[in-house]
Amino acid sequence: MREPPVLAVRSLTKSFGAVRALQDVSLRLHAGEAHALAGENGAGKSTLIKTLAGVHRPDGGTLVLDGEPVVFNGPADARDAGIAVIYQEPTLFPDLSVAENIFMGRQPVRSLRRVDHKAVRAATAALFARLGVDLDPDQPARGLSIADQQIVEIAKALSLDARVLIMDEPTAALTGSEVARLFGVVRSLREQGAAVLFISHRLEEMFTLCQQVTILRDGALVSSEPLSGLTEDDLVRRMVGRDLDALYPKLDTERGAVALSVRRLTREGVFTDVSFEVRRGEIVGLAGLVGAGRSEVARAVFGVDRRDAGEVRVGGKALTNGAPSVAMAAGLALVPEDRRAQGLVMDMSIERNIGLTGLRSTVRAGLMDRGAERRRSLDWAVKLQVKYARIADAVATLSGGNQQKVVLAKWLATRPDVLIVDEPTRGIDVGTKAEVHRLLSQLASEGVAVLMISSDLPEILGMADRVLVMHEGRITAEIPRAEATEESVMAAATGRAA
Amino acid sequence: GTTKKSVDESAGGGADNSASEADPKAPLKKGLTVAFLPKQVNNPYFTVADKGGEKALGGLGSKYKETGPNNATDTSGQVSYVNTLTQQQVDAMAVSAQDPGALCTALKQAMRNGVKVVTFDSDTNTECRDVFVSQASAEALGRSQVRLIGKQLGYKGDIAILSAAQTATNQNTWITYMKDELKKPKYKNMKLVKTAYGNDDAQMSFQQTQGLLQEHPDLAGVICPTTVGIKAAAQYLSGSKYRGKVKLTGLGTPNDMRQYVKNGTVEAFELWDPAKLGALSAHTAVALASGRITGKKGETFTAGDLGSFTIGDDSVVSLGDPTVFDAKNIGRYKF
Amino acid sequence: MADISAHRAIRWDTAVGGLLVVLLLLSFSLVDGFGNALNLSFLIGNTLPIALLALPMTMLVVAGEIDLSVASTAGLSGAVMGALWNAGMSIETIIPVCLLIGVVCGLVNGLLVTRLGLPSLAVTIGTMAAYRGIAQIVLGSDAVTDFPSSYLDFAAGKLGDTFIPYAFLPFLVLLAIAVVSLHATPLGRALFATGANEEAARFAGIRVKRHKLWLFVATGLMAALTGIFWALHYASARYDNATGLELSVVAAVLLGGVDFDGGKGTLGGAIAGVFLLGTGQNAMSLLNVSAQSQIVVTGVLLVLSVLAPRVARRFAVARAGRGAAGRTSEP
Amino acid sequence: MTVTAPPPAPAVDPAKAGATRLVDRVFKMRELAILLVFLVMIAVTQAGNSEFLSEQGIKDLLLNATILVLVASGQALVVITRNVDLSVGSTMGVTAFAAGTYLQGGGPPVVAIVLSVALGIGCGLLNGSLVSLGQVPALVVTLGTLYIIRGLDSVWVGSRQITAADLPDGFVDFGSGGILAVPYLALIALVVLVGVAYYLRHYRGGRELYALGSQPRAARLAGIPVRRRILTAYTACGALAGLAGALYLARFGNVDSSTGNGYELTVVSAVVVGGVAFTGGSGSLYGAALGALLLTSINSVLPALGVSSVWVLAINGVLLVLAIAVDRVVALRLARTLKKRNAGHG
Ligand SMILES: Nc1ncnc2c1ncn2[C@@H]1O[C@H](COP(=O)(O)OP(=O)(O)OP(=O)(O)O)[C@@H](O)[C@H]1O
Ligand SMILES: Nc1ncnc2c1ncn2[C@@H]1O[C@H](COP(=O)(O)OP(=O)(O)OP(=O)(O)O)[C@@H](O)[C@H]1O
Ligand SMILES: [Mg+2]
Ligand SMILES: [Mg+2]
Repeated sequence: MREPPVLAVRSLTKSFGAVRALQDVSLRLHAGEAHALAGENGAGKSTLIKTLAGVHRPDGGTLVLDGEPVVFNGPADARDAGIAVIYQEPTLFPDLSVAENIFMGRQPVRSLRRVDHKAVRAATAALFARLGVDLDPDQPARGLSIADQQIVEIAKALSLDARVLIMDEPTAALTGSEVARLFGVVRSLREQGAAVLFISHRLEEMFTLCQQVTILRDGALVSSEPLSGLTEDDLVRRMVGRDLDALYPKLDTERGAVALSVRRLTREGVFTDVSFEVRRGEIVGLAGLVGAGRSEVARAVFGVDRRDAGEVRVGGKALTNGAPSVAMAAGLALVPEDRRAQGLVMDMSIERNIGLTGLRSTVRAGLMDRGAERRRSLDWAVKLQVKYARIADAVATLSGGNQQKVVLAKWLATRPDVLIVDEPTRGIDVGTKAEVHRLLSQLASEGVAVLMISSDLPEILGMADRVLVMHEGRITAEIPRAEATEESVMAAATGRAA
Repeated sequence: GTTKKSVDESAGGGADNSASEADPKAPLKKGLTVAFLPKQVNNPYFTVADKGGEKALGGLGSKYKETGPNNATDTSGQVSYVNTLTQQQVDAMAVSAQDPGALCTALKQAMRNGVKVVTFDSDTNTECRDVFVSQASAEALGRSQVRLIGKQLGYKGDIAILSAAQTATNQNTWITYMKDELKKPKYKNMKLVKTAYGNDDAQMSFQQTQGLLQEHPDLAGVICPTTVGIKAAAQYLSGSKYRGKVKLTGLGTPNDMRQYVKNGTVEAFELWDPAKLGALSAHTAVALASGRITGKKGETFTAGDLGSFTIGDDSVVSLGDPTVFDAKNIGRYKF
Repeated sequence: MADISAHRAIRWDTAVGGLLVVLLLLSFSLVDGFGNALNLSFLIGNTLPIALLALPMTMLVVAGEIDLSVASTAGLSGAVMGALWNAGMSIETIIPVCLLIGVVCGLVNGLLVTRLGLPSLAVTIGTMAAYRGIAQIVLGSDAVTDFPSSYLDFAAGKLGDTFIPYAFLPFLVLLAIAVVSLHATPLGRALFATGANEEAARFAGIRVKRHKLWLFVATGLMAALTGIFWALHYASARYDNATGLELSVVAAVLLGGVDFDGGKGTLGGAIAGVFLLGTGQNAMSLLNVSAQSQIVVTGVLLVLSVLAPRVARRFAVARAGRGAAGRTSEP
Repeated sequence: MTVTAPPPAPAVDPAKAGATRLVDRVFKMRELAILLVFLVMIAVTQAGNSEFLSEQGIKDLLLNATILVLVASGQALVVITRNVDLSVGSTMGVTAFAAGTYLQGGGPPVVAIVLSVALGIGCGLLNGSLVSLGQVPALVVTLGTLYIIRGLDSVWVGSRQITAADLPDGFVDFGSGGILAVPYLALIALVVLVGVAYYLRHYRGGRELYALGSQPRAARLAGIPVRRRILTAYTACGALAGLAGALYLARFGNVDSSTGNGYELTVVSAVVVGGVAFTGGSGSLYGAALGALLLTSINSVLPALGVSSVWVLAINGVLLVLAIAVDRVVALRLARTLKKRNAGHG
């Protein structure tokens, strides 16, 4: 057989109260091998990783490092054992510089154990050069886009030069070129003998990067086998337990009147002179590189940010500047990109989170109608197949993907005429992704105007009737579905097209 | 609507609160409970006063108790202590009021419930207590402090006053008399340039003293009619270049001031004996509770070895003139 | 992340309510003079200012803000009341004017917090000094005591032979309004969401700033009302009325289980906290416990109020953990 | 440190680097702004009253600030970790009295100061362990210990007081003496301040305080010993409050059971004015110290200008609000210009 694994777990179990997140799961990570971990939302992937990283203590089972059983009493133990982890949710120190973020707790020191600030900065710059990103080491982490945050996390993990590199959906917020860069770096690490554990809901990424795959379903091990010889469909069948329908179930719909019209929208220093329309029944994709300003446009349209100039009309009615409540009343909904910060109140129950957008509708005689609120929430939670124990549980207890579904439910429950979705399937598993796509298609066919922002190019190409492309705060192209290809969109997104 | 004027008109003449007649021969009751309610417990000055009361009560065969708020500005706290004492049916209470009006409702309620109320050190409105035991007549205190500083300055130069809180009733009355005294021709070369307030807070009084000296570099003397203030002012002066040059006088306790008299910061200051004030309050309370006096003007009673006292206008009993402390006599006083 | 689902934290607000009942029962049976009408009316009357301020304070803290200037606003409203009364204005005009001043004070706080985005803790520490200072300028060293007796009697009197002060009845109405607004209306929901995650609340179309502004205004209004009540109840309007009351209010609200980080807490808990402290102090005074020791007890209660639920939960988790450990063997 | 021999740093986009350097400067300028306000205030006062900056005047200014500077620095340490210590006033009171009692008994001053600091450390440890081990909100806990320490202090002290007469002359003279216009106490405060600030800026432990204040969850994941660091911050805060207590005794020569009562709000104000954010992770000790200097100086400036003490409180409050607001507005303005400039270059 092969040489023994660097890191392995044997019959791991972990429960959160009544939820059995992991049941008898085993996994072996070998040096020089990239190992994919696949499974639906809530299958237990992140929990497994957190157990490997010393964040959670397993209820049962053994961690084996270099053939020796070990117990991690905290993330520091795992780190000292040479395990680097990129968690699903970026966890940066917003007030500190990017460089300090990366080297916190292990800054190089000079005489008298003083921190060598220069060396920290230089090492960070070197890391960024390796990743091919243009970030300033001295920039504070506050205000970084999700993607940039993810990149800092990656740099942090790389800086450890670890023997085991664990990545929980590092690519969810990244676009193609950044992903390619990342994979290049990971490959070279692997060639130097590191073991890699990789989670992603984008199946093609697993095939590009990994040799081995382990699949979890409902906290239990389904299979652990080499990737070569498997097809995407095989993977999906193992993950979901059934065959999957089309990932992009695009329906042909009838275009209606203009539902959303944006004219010369400008927010100084962020985006300039953005104009477009979305008709009823139409799905318009908004593509662009990370930081192109797509989310900012969405926020300004919805009114969460104030616009400096321009006009937004929904169904012919002009919206007040900076008033999301007016936008909602006019039939606009925005599913924001950052579910933790913008989408959810983590400590509140699923029921109340979904109910938050219905504070005006679930009212009787000025008071909350709790029955109506619960019915509305349950209805949508079930429709979107959110996996939860009780509707009154805090959303913080849900897996990432299920949290995303709650955000969707919260906004679909307002029955909008115009729906803006910003990265609607970030961190959502393939099964649910298809579900979300079907839902968007269906909404469009019912006459809803959909504006879909996504960094997942295949998703844009698969779903959009028309693709708008942004580059550095301006719309640089409008491409009809027939002409939209990866090449044409990327050309516009990188500013190469006219 | 209801205005101050309409209320004043309807109020009519002052009501006399005592219906019964005083019986100067009535036996002094024993086994009474008299509660002392100072502005603030743990305040050294009040502790000395209350101890004086305790000793006097011991001699009279009555019980002493002390209770009160922890903070000299917690008026509502003091009110609730009045309520508690009413509730506990003490025979009399000796109160030093944080506020002349705020305690009134509670004190009237106490009197309705048969509790005799003596105020000492700081009075309430006259109708809210039976007798006020004054530490010395306000007039005597006010004038004598001006006399002290005048003597020290040779009746020449600018002076300032550093008082306690702006709301402090005692201090304000004294200051009025000080200003009046200063009008006399004797003081024509002296000028009161400023009245500052240190809120009976050491740091604040400190900085106010600094401010006075910066604003008025030619300041010759400071009167400080509050024990906390004079202490802070003395501490500042003694550590600054003004020591001995700027005269300081006012009300202080010998213990507080010993150091500064010794090092020449302060020549002389004055105060009544707080222990005697407490003792007189105790005697007054017992006399009231025994029916020897009712609080009417002209009634006379003896207060143990303190001697005999007569109730004056507004039911006020005065302890007498304050004692002046200087380098010669300070060694004899230990409070 | 904490195991939220594992063991529901023991609800502290219920515990405080229980503690209050136990304390009341103990005091009734063991403390001389506690149970009679006069004492109870004293107790309630002296606790009312804190209770009045606790209503808006709870809402503010739930919404993630705080107002430390309430006591100063109360002082200012009392001072203005005194000054205007001295100037001969009629009390029926004075009271609305004072309330208006409270509204202005609240508005200033609210605008500074919502328009400039300043932290409310910092802002209200500043306005705490400013309002108190203005009160001092307005009334100076005066103490105004000669308010009309009908008003004084209302503020200090009680209903016939019962233990219920007149002023308690309007308070109950205000309490009911507050409870319903916070716990049963969309507004209340919005406040909880705002406190827990302001950004998400904004994205859900909640007018976060407007809500907060109104909340500060309401707080100013209630503070002014408290100031008027205070001046009448103690028959004394001075610029330093109610000094330091803000700490008592905050302490009581926190004791009642309202989370300072926002998004958690109930009005029931807060009011239970207010009366728990009030009753405790009353009973201890009757038992001749010194003021210093009462302070220690207050402090210990506060520490316990946050420590107890966590310790309880840790025990529960540990017990569950032992059960789990039985099944598997530690390496 | 595992990244060995970093390759030569790539050329960072010069526009961006320029912008961040400007950001850097701005952050430093925020302290500069307070300094500026302070200097203007002093200058105006000096113009209105030439006595103000006499040797005695300068000495007074520095002396007034000393104690608040110390306590505010300690508080800043705690606030940077996203906590707060409301019990500093009580701690200062009890330590001052303890030192006084010891000196009254004839002990040497140095030991008294050590004793005072040790007692402060004890209070800090109590707060720190309650907050970090119980993982409970600091505001509530330290409000609780504020009451507890104050209460125990009052029970212990009763109505006793320590006056200058009870203290060795040398100690009291030390409290008001100095080298020319610079008081000894201010020198002590300065040395402590510089030392702690240097640690905060240049040592891992110090940086970790910022980290865990900025984002506690991330700090745990980064393997920072969160509890130990919080405990350290509180202990240091307690120690500084204890030192301040000893210096208070030397300075005022007078302590009783109410010494330091209500001081917490002054301290918190100083920290806030100094630009240390209550959300943790930002601000500096120098800022807090400047805030303290500014606040105490206002109290000297107003009397020196002959402003009636009736106005002092209101002016104080308004200035406090203004300081916070101006700081914020300036920060927002700069952030916006930077963003535009960024966009322009990008
Ligand atoms: N802290 C927690 N408390 C309670 N339940 C939890 C907690 N963390 C995870 N769970 C539950 O454990 C299960 C596994 O969650 P986990 O986050 O591991 O899923 P995942 O496979 O990473 O999903 P995703 O692809 O959506 O990220 C879910 O049912 C989730 O609700
Ligand atoms: N909260 C924020 N504060 C300051 N700057 C921000 C913030 N969020 C984003 N930015 C910056 O604004 C620019 C536009 O970001 P935006 O999020 O709109 O881009 P995007 O095209 O939606 O990309 P993505 O969502 O994939 O990150 C980026 O340079 C980003 O770094
Ligand atoms: Mg996950
Ligand atoms: Mg985006």
